[in-house]
Amino acid sequence: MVPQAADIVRVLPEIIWCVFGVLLMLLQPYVKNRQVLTFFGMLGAALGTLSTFLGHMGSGFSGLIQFDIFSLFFHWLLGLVAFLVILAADSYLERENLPAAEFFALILFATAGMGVLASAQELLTAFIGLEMSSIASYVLAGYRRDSVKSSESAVKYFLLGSFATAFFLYGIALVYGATGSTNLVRIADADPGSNLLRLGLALILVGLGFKVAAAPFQVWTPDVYEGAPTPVTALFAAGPKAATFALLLRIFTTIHAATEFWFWAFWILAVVTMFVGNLGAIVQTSVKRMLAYSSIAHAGYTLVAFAAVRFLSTNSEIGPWPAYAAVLFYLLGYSLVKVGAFTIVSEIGGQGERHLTMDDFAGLGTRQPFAAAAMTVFLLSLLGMPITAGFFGKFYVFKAAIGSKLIWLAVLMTINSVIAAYYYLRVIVVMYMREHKGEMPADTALSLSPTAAMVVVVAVAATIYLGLFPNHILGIVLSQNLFASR
Amino acid sequence: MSAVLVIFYVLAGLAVLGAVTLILQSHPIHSALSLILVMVSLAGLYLLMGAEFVAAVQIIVYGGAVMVLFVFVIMLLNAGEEEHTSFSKLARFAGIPLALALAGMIAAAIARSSAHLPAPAMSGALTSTKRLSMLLFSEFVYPFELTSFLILVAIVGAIVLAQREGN
Amino acid sequence: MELSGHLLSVVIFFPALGALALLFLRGDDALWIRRLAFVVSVAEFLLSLIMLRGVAIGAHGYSLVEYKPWINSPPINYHLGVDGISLFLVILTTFLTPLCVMASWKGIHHRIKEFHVMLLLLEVGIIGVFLSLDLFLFFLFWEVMLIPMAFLIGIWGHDRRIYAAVKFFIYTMFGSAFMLIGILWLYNLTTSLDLPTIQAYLQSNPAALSHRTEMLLFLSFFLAFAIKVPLFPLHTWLPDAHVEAPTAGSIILAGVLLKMGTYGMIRFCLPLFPDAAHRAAPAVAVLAIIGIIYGALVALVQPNLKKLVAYSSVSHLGFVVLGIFTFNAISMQGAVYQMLAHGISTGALFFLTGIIFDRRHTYEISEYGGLSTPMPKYAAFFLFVALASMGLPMLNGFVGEFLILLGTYQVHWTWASWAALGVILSACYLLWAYQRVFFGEVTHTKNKELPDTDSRELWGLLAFAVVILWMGIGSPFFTHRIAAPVDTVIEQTKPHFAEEAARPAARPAVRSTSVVFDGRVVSR
Amino acid sequence: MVPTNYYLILSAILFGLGVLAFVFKRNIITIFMSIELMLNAVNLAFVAFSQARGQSDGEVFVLFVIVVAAAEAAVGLGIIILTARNRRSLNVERVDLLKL
Amino acid sequence: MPILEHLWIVPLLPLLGAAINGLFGKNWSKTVVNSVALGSTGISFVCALEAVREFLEYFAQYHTGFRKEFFDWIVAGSFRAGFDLQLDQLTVVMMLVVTGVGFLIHIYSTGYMAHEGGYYRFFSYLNLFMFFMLILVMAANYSLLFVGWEGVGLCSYLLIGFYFLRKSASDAGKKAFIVNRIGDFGFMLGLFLLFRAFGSLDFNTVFAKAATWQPDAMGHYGTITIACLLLFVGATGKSAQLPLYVWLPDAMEGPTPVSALIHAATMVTAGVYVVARSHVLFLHAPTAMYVVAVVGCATAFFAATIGLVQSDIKKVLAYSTVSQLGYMFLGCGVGAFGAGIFHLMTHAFFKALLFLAAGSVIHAMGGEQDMWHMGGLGKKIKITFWTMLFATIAIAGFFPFAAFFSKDAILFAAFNSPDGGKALYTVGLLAAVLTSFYMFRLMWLTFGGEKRYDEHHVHVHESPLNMTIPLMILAFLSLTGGWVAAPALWGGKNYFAEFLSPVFGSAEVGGEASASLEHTLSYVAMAAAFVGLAVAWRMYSKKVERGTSTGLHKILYNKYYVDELYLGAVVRPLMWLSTNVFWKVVDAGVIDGTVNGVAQGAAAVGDTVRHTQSGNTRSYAVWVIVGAIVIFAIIFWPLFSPVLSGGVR
Repeated sequence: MVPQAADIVRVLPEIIWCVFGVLLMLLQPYVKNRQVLTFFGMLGAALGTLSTFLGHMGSGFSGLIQFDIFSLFFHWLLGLVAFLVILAADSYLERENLPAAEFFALILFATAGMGVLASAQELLTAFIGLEMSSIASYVLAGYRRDSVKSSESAVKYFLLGSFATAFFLYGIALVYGATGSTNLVRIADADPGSNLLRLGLALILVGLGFKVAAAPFQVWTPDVYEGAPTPVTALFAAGPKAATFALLLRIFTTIHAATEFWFWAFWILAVVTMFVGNLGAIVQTSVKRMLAYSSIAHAGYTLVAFAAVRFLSTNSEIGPWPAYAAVLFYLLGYSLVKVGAFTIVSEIGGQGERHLTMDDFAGLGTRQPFAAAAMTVFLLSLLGMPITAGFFGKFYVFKAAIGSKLIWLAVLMTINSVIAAYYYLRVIVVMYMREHKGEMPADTALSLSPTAAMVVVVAVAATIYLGLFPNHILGIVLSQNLFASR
Repeated sequence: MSAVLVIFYVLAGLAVLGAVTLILQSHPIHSALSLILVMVSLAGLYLLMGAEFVAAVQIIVYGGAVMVLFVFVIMLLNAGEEEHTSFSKLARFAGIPLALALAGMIAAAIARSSAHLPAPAMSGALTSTKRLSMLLFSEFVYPFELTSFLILVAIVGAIVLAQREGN
Repeated sequence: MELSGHLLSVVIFFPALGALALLFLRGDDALWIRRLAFVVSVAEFLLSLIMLRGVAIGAHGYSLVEYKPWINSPPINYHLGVDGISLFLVILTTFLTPLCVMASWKGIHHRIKEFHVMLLLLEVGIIGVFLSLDLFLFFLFWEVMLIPMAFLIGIWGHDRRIYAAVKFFIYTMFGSAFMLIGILWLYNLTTSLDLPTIQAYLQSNPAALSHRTEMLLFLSFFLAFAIKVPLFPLHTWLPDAHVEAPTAGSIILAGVLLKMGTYGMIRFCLPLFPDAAHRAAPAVAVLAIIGIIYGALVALVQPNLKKLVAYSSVSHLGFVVLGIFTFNAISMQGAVYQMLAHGISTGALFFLTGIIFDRRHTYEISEYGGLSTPMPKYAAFFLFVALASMGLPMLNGFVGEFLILLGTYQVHWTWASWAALGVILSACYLLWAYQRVFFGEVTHTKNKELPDTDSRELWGLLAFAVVILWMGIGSPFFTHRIAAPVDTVIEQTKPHFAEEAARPAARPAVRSTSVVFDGRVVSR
Repeated sequence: MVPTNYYLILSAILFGLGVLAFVFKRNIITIFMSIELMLNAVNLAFVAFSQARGQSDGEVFVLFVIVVAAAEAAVGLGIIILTARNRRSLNVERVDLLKL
Repeated sequence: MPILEHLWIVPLLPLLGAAINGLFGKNWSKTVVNSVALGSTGISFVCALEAVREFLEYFAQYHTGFRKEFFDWIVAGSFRAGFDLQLDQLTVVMMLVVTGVGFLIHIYSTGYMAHEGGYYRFFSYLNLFMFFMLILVMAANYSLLFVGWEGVGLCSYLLIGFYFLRKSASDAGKKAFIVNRIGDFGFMLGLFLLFRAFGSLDFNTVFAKAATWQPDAMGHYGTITIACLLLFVGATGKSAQLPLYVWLPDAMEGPTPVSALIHAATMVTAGVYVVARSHVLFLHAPTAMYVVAVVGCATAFFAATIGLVQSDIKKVLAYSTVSQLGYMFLGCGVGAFGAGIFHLMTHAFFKALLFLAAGSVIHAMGGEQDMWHMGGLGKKIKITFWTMLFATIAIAGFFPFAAFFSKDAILFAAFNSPDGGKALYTVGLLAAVLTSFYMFRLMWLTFGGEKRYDEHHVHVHESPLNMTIPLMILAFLSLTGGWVAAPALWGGKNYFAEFLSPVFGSAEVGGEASASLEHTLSYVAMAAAFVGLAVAWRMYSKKVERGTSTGLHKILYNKYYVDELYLGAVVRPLMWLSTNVFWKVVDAGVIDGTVNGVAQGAAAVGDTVRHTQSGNTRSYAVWVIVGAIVIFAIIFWPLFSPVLSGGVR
């Protein structure tokens, strides 16, 4: 029962992230140079990510966590996101003149929490992880203390987030009551017929649905994303969402009953979410808010793959793997793109995030060719155009959906991607085909700051690479032992 | 009707009463006090079930620390009567019925499905606490350690948020 | 030759290299950008001519095949191949691109570098579409091609360019999204994305698809193609796109992009879903015929020269679709030929409209009149091309139209009779427009001093004229190469239920009125 | 002996009242209290279940929940103070700058 | 046999001339252009003659038409259209007419066009026309014939619109082309049907198969009849028969030599040629034959009536042309193909002559075309007068001039034709009366009586030699041309029919009818001509003034308002429909309306969606609750969850 060294190694990433978080806090009084802190933050993120190689597969802490390719994949994803966000935040913090150390520390803590979420195999541990990331996120959302919007987004996120958490927790309680355990594996063995279990799972779905911004739980997303400091928004769009999906997926794979209970729920959530996200995005004038809505829509697309799991796992010889692969690949591509896009937005936004409207993007193609080009790549990826990661993501989701005979879902998704084309295109049109009206605000940087540029370059490169040669990633996400057997 | 059941009803009644007054009171302080009432009565129920340690923690941490924090903040911001705006049409018309409906559903579902569970066995206090600590430091050590970081996050957050301008 | 191993890849990606090279030039160095772009596109044209050697006359199946595994799951392969049909479409593309560069020599003034980069990338996409034999690859190029085209319209277009660009993009996207579903569904049923493989599979066990499934799949592909063609009710993006696009854009758009739709029908809709194709044929034919007449009538009354040409495309492409959906060797060869012919003559027409636009910056017919006095050479070329487009014998337009109608008549005489009305109407709108633009006294003083075609334009026009004549007289050069693949397609399109339902294959030569409402007649 | 589902029903009622309070109250602090109320309801359920099953896990969970609640309280109140500082109101309905 | 083996030379030479003049002639002197144009046509005429000579040898040897395939033009599936030329008696006649008359008219043009702009253009068009016309007559299959068919149409379009600065001219050209297209529509369908029936468009194959064609169950030659009628539709377009004749009168907008060559001598006779060429088919399609006869006859009369009152000298001739073409069709229609072709030839001579003479008159009058502003020219321009008089006598049908024999043969055949022959004959005869009337009316108005023009403005002068010589040659031909087919009773011998017999074979009907009947009929015809002459003399020989046209005269003068009818009944409605229904409503309204409507609809929905995003946390909480309830509903709804119905385990 007493944890072994192996267990420790299996949670090394979380430990490293937290430790570096603490380290940053300790350094803060002495180091006045922001770059150094940035460096430390990135170092922490990187080390944590790399440390995944040390641990070998298997469950740790008497089954509380499961360290397998799946969690490894997500640790990588989260680490990468954290790394990029920290890098992107550097110039932002300077511009907004905000304390750096706490910021990076919180990001690392949040990342650690997500990591826990990704590898947790026991609901309470997951809950702790969720809370870690959430609490850190609340603070990050309100990080621009003097900004009314920022604090508002913090309040909304905090109140609604804890509200949802309560549901999640109550769900856990009921599941525990029904099965006498919170360990997924043991829950799976329990009688799936009991109403208590079903109720519990329903409540859990409410809680998690909120975190992944599935309609009608998406309500908080646009406000929080818009109010939060843009790099933080990037983190929100990529990290917690991915981690929560990871947990959902883990529950799916472990508790077969869940796929049954949740099937229609996911079907309907997916459709509603797609439509709400896309239709909402059409009418937005602020690019940042538009991207927020678009991330709702993308959550919807991901849910489509979830809906596909049930049929595949029961009726097809290959099993649900295509659906899982779709989710993983989709999240990867999506996260990278979102981070890149929000980075650009934050750079264009300028001091005090005052230039977020479409008009501010007008003529970007001539003013900042590089930024505009990169933004175009991201938008096309979100739109699901070929030779971008987004295309394959969407492709695999489609494939999963059609593979499980969800033709109607696929058709609805198609219609949505056409709607989406409209507003993504609008940004491109504005950037290249409109000239900027009025005089140029002085403080808009004539080009991206080097750090941000780095982030963008990485994101673009990754997006296109995944769009051309997805094989490597596919090799990982399609591996049959994605989830190490118990 | 056994004494235990009577006590249960009393405490349960107090808890619900507290919850209701929490809603009905218009001044935060009163709401806070009624919340304390709920917590205390819950502590009583824990005792009734034989979970002494939890009951104690409930009183100390919740009733003591957390609620004091609340009251302190209320004082700090000297929040007065809450104004009864209702800009939200949705909450105004649909909110309460829907909330009640939800509560009803949950309650009904639980009532229907948990009848078969055995009644709580009043286990000896010490043993239960012992087992508790065992679990905490063996099986659940990982979440336990995580909570420490969680608290750290909370502290950092609080500092970041509350610290005055131009630190 | 060593090259032949990767010839197709080279042909596809050479323009991309050119585009890359362009990026290294200084943006304001217009002359050299244009020269480089021109050289690259001409070189590309010559490269594509090499393919002629690779495709043996009468060869069934694909030549110069390239096959490399690309993505493991689903098994997507980099599978290229060319046959008589795609061969000439590719050459058409490579032939038109240099002319586009010429056409934009004067018309394009800002962001010249980007313009030519886009043009070359567009070429890459289009050629890729014609050469890929993997459904996924095909779809990939199909989508990729959208973006540069939308940019060409949206950045270098005219007043309502953005509306036009977005409309074009969304319209096409709508169709292709459904095609993606179709592709995946098909993959789901055949576990392959490789066209020949799927083909073989479906041929070998016709029961693979239920009638309903087959029809749905057919429609999912057909919608995408019908929008591109464009078939009658889905055509409204075309006039806007054309009117707003810069000359080069229009040339490529009308010259090649539309053909992608009809090409898709021949390559995918028919061979993969023969029964559905036959069942849908009457409806499609009706739409095509409506398109022919409707397009011509609307073209007749257009006050805007470019719009007129655009609607004429709707009419002409109607012929092509009709030819395809009669499943008759003659008409289908005619259809393919008409694709090429229309590409040339309409391309030339847009080239010509571009020339006067460069001088007067308007397409309004009322702004012109009596042009043959100031610019006789121009007038002569315009007449020549117009005649070609209205299908005068010995010019390219005639062969295709004649074969289509001839072939169609053999199977459904009423279809052919209705379609033939288009022949009259095309004369009407073209001649009337020509009269209004070129005949009579010069009405606008602005037009009095218009310079005639300069040498650059003259060379471009000559290139067009030569090809027009050649295609008009030497058609066997093309049809010999087209024949075999077309026969293959028709062979593959033989409906399965034709055998099932034992019905007299040979129908009486005359009085086959009944044929019309029954797509089941198997031609030949 | 008190049947377990009495406790559970009570917890359900309390949870429901918490939800009700969340939508009913305007004062941010009170709303936060209602969240605490919901968490308490959860705790009750946990304890009841663990007692019913004669395990102690449930009680461990309760401890965790209490800690988390405390942490949330710290941060939450910090945020509330921040908001109160930024805009002179604790009425949640007046915190609606971000919309549409 | 050099030329015969390289038959393509004959048509190609004019094409060469056209190309050279068209591409480079712009900056060349008239003489150079002349030499190119005349040279090419002249040589091609000579080659034609040589070819004929060789052909006759060939025929004597093989007793069959000469035929040679040069290259494949279209090949698709079972269809082949080759550049195949053939030579048989019929072709020979046509070829000689085309090249011969064409050459003469070229010469004439060098004088007539001397002072016109675009000289090189004119000749290049003219040569191009020669090329296509030769292709038309020498083609050995319908598809190549169609090439010539369309090509001559194009040239007539170009030449009618030669003075493109005049709107009327360009209108006329357009009209000609489009009306012809309407005919071609039928023609093409005819070809398609032939291919469907016989699997080929090659003359030999088609005719061979047709000869052995079996009537279907109802004893009809359905396919062939339909095919013939469709071909005839094409013919009516090209040869200006009812109801598609309307373009020809307007075509007079073109330069007069053009009217002479294209709209009198050659192109317009293409329809007749096609019918004659397809006689094998027509003989299998009695119905079609009858239709041809009736239409021809009707046209002959109808056009003649209009011709009575026209005041423009060329218009009169134009309607007369229409009428004469009607005769030719009548001939073919009653089976007298030989006679039809014969009339075609003679008509080529005298009608060309008439036009050229008229041209010379116009030339003399400095462009004046209204006969009411002429008169008394007889003394001024003698050569023109006399030559034109020859032509008039010829067309009127007086012995021994050309038309006397040709028209006679046709009428005779008509009289003998089994069903309704008498009626056809009578109408034809009436038309003959009218013909001689309006022709002599023309003569008197132009050359006779007082002069009705102002000396000071118009300086009447005889045309130069290069114009008058062709006139004389043609005059000679129209005097003697008839004798090649003079029936025996006039001491002649029907060489022509004999010559054509290998083509038409037994097609020639009526030959065996009694000599006496033939005699009487020809007297009747001559009488008719005299009647016309007499009336004309009575009305116009003395001093006349243009009267106010009223009643019937008015209707005739306005050509029965046919143009107005077409305009009002077809053109205008079509335009209106296209503009106000198809374009404005269907396209812009319905389709685009839907498209944009969908977009706006989406935006509207989006707007409502965003308004759920009220920014109010309480509402948000309610949304969460709603979601929770929905999920409960879903999960606990037996309908949805297979679990409840024992799906799992």
